[in-house]
Amino acid sequence: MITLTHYLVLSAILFSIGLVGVMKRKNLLMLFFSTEILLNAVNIGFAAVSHYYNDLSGQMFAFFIIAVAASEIAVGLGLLVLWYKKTGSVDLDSLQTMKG
Amino acid sequence: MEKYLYIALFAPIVGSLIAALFAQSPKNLFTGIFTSALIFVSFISSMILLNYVDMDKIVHVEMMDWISAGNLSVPFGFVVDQVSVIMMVTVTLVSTIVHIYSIGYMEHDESFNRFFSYLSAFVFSMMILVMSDNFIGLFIGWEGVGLCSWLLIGFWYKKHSASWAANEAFIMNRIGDLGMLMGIFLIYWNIGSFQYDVVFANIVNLDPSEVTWIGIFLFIGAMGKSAQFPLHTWLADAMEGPTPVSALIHAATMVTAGVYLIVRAGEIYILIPEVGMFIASLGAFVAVFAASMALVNKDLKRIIAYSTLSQLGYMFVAAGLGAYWIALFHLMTHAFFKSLLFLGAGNVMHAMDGNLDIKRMGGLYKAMRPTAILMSIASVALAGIYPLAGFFSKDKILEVAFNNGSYLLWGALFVGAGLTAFYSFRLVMLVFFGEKIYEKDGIHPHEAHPFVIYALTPLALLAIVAGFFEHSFHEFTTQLLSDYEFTLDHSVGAMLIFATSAMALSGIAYAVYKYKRGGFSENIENWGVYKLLSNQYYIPKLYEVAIMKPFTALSRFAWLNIDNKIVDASVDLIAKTIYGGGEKARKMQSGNLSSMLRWMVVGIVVLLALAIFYRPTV
Amino acid sequence: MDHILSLIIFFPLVAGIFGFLVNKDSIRVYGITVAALEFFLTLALWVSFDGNIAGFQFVEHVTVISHFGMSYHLGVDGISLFLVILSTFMTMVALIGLSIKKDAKNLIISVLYLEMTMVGVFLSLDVILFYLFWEFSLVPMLYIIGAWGSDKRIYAAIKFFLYTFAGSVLMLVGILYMGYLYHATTGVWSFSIPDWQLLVLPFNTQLWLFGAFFLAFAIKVPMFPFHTWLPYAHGQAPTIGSVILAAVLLKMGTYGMVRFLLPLFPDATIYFLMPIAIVAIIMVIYAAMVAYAQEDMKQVIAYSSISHMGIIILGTFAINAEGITGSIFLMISHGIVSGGLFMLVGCIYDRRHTKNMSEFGGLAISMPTFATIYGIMLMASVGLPLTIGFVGEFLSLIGFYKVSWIMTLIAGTGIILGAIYMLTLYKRSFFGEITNEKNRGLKDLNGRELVALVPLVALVVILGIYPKPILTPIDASVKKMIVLMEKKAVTQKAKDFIIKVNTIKGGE
Amino acid sequence: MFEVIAFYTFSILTIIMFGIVVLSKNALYAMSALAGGMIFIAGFFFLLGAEFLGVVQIVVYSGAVMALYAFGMMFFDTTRDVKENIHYKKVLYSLFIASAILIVIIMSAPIYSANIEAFYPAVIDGVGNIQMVGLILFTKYLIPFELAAVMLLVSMISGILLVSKRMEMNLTEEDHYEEKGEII
Repeated sequence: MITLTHYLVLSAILFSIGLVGVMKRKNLLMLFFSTEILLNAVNIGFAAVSHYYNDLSGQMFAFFIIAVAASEIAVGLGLLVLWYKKTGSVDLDSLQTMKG
Repeated sequence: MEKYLYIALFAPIVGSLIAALFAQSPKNLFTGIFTSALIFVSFISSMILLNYVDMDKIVHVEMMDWISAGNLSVPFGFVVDQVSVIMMVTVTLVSTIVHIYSIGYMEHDESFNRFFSYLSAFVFSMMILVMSDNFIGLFIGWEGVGLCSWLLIGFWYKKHSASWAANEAFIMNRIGDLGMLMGIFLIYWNIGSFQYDVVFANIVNLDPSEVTWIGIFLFIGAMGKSAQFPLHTWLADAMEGPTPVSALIHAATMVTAGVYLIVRAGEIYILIPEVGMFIASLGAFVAVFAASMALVNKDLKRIIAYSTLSQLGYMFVAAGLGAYWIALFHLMTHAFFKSLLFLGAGNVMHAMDGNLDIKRMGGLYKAMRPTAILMSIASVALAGIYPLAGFFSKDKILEVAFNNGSYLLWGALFVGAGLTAFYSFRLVMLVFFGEKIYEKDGIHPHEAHPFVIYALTPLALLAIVAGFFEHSFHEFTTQLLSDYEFTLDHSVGAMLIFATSAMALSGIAYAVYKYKRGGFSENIENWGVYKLLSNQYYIPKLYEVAIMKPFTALSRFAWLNIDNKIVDASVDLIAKTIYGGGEKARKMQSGNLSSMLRWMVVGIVVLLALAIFYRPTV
Repeated sequence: MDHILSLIIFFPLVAGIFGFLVNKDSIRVYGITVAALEFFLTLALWVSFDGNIAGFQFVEHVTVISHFGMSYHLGVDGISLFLVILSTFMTMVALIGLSIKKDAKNLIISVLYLEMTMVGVFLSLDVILFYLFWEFSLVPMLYIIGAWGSDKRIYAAIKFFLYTFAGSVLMLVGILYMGYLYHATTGVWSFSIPDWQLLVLPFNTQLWLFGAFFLAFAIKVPMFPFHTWLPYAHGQAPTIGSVILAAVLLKMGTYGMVRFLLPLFPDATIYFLMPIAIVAIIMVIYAAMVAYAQEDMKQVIAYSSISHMGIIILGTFAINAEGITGSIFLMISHGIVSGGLFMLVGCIYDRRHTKNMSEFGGLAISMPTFATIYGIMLMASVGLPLTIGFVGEFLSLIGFYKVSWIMTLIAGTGIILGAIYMLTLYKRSFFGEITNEKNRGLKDLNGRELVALVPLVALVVILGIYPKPILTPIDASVKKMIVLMEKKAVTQKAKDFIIKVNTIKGGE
Repeated sequence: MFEVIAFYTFSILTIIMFGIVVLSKNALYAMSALAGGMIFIAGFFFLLGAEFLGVVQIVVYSGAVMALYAFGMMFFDTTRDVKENIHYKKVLYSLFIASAILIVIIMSAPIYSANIEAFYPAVIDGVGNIQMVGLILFTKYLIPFELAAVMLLVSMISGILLVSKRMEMNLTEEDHYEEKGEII
């Protein structure tokens, strides 16, 4: 029998993979991918909790997360393209002008 | 009569303030005459008060409140009773003469006006000291004379030694003052008042140990002011001041304040004979100790200073053994002949162009006969030869010691009497008689102004006749002070007088005999004893090595090492650690998104760890 | 007269703002006029002050944030009255003696702001308001030291600021916790001192709160071993900064002790009394010794301030009317005397541009008036009777004598050591022949300096001879406070102690 | 039984797909793997009875988002391998491990859920999931929903503006003379 715990562990594993991506990748595009993974990992958790506790709020949050993710990508990609045009690179290390 | 009290008290300060207005202007004879006149006015008032004061007729005024806080209340109150009036008369009389003398003595000094301002201020402080009706008022005067003494010893402030001596005197006195303050505090917390009458009325109810402590602390104060061992070194150094100052402050008045304090607080000391015995023993010790140093010294003024020290020892013996009126009597007679001696020495010093080495004088009798006569009178009085003043007072002290059964004290004083006679006449012989060594230095001595000599005659007169007032003095002062009872047989008393006189006479005779024949050979200067004495038992040296130098070193150590290297450095270390931490943490803020993301993950990990593992118990 | 306290606080602020509009050449006159008016305002306060009332007078109370009990609450009693007058007086005198020409406008306006904060600290009855003024006082001082100081001024200014600031942050925590406790006990929020004084606290809480408040005050005083900012601040500050710092700002620490520690935490006060007294004694002796070792005239006086503050603390912690009254009087007298001494050092610094004693010698020959005034101030600093310095020192020591005679004796050596370093300073700089040719042609004090210094000298003598008008109001308030402490104390030990140190054994 | 098989299959597939996303050096592969992973996640949603969410997941993520990425990638040179310089590898890997362990611990920790109550029961007889979602979305979550709508609109406009020609011209006009390397 698959319990809530199974789903949550899965969600945690996926989230970890996303974190690994966030930390490891230096390509901005790849970074976007990793963020998507993070968001989706959480979405699974929400949906699972929603299912097992019989409460739709979880699904609602997952829904809004998808909306947020979509708009994030729209703006983020736009900026990325602009940056690439300006510097010819999507490497994270090129973004160091804010050095303190 | 209150009018006269105020006149006696405030005339000197008026003179001082007016003279101070001219402090920076060139010499103005007016200030000298004016201040002298005001001191004389004060003297006259004191005499009127002396006439007035009798059994019940004591003048007691409270001028105004001074300090009041909590239960404490100190007024400016003054009392003229049998003791204070004696002191007032003595002080103002000697002061008047010293003032007049100073007009002549200081005539070539550029700071003539300033001198008189200080000198009158001193008289004022001294008057407060003796007239106050409470311990705090006494303390005001006590510190006031200390200040004036500082100003006057350091009067020639351009001289390094003078300002050094002034500071030494002030600081040594402060040590005593601290003791005295402690005594005053103890009195306050046990009795709740500083007024003499209240204190003396209640002192009998106190625990004997508390009274003992009060006695000890007050005596420490007296030791500082009266330069008793071990706080005695300042007095000899204080001779750097102008000679009239030495005569007034360091012979006749200020240094005797300690004796005055013991006499005044007699009702306390009478309860604690052990402390009194200690005072007497210390006094006897100082009497011999100081006299021994006077034996070999070559400095005219220092010899007299040691002599003063020795005589103060005598007074403390009397005071310690409970013979307060005798102590006071010796204080008075001593004031007369010792100031005379000093003032005469001042004349000699002027004649010798400021040279003080008695070995470089000799044969001055021809050049300055009046001074020589005056100083001889004073020396005879000091040695205690009948019928001069010193005889009466000093013999009484010896009698007291004998009467008390303290034969050791008596023995010491007896030896001291011999020494006194010897060194006094050693001085007279070396200065006024014998070979005229000064001629080798090309000095042409001249006698002082006649008015200076005339001014000294009253002192000489008193040095001769004061002893005959013994009985009336006794009657007068014992109205207030507790009397001392002699239990000695008459014949023993006569024996003692005879023995002491013989001792003094033989001292004189030996000095005259020895110095007529050219004095001692030079090689005695190589004797160990001579060196010990001429170096003042190495005590100043000891103080320098054991106290001053370590103190300076310790202070520098405290500043350079403790303050800078430990306290401040640890503060700076905290600052540096924080600053360094910031410097390191700055690298975190590299602006690199990747590393920021990593830090974000670190944050997540830490927070999650906290959320899991830290569960506050609700 | 209803709003005289607000007027006294905010008049310098408003005048300071208008000061920006004043012409650069007339700013000095403007500053002195404002300070003088302010001083006369405080004198008017004194005249209308009723010395027989022990409680707060001229109280103003406007609720600001009623929800948290924060209010604009002012009042004056015998303890604070003379500190206020001291602040305005010393500001006025310091402005008269001001010799700085560079950016004088900014300096004078800073000094006026500083005056507002000082007066505010002493007049606030609301703790939050007190804290505000307490912290505000750092800013103008920081500016004064940092902008007009000597070579290492930035270091000194930052050290001064951070050090004292670090202490007061801890006090803020204490204030908030105390406010919370008040709310927890009574159900009402209040930050007013009279309210707090009625709150009885359990012993352990008192210990913690005492610690938090004490540290802030101890750094401000400054107590050993938190004192190292002071020599730097004094050494680097311009004369006017040193004068105000020594005369008034340090007193804020001891004032805080009297106002907060004693009445709010009586048991903790008695619990910590001995350790604090020991530190104070160390401070008296240690600072005196360090002062003796100094080469710089100003540093000597700076360290002597530390030494004297030790006596003030001893008096405060004597917990009897004599000691506390004495310590408050000593605050005032030390303010006048050390302020005067710093001004005197400023006078010689203006002439020679050095404060090093080895550069001087024989100044009494070239500058006799200067030497005389210096001598009087010095004697007051040493605590000679009939000068202002004696009264406070005497009362403080006599008060503490009841607590412990042996410690008083040790602290009393401060009197001796004080004489040693002060007289050595005087001898080195004023006595002797002129060894340095530069000292020969020095001009004696000019009119401006005399106008600034003579009132100080006059006060030193007058208040030394007749201190009663000041002592009486202080005494009334202090006695009331001691009664309060005795009532509030929760432990029997503390009650007994307070009664013990306030009684005379064999008295009638 | 079917549920168990489906869960494990989807789980393994998703993990593999996302693993490729994170580790692959080629951006194109990564994107394709991401799209695959999204679809498998939609599978979970269907398994959990959240049909609406599953549909939205496929439409939005696998459809719209991936299309966006694909368009975006046309701007970049995707044939080239992504070069990444990684510093502080030790720190990095310890962080990987620490974070992974922690997260798993949290999620597998017994979840005490006794006091969680369902306000909006997912299953009411005769009413399907999509219908329920609709009901709740337009009652309780109306304002957030509207806000999300506005947000999407804004992001769409900003996305268009950022990449559009005119905007780009303005930017390049300003920065024309700047050398590229200077910014790094």
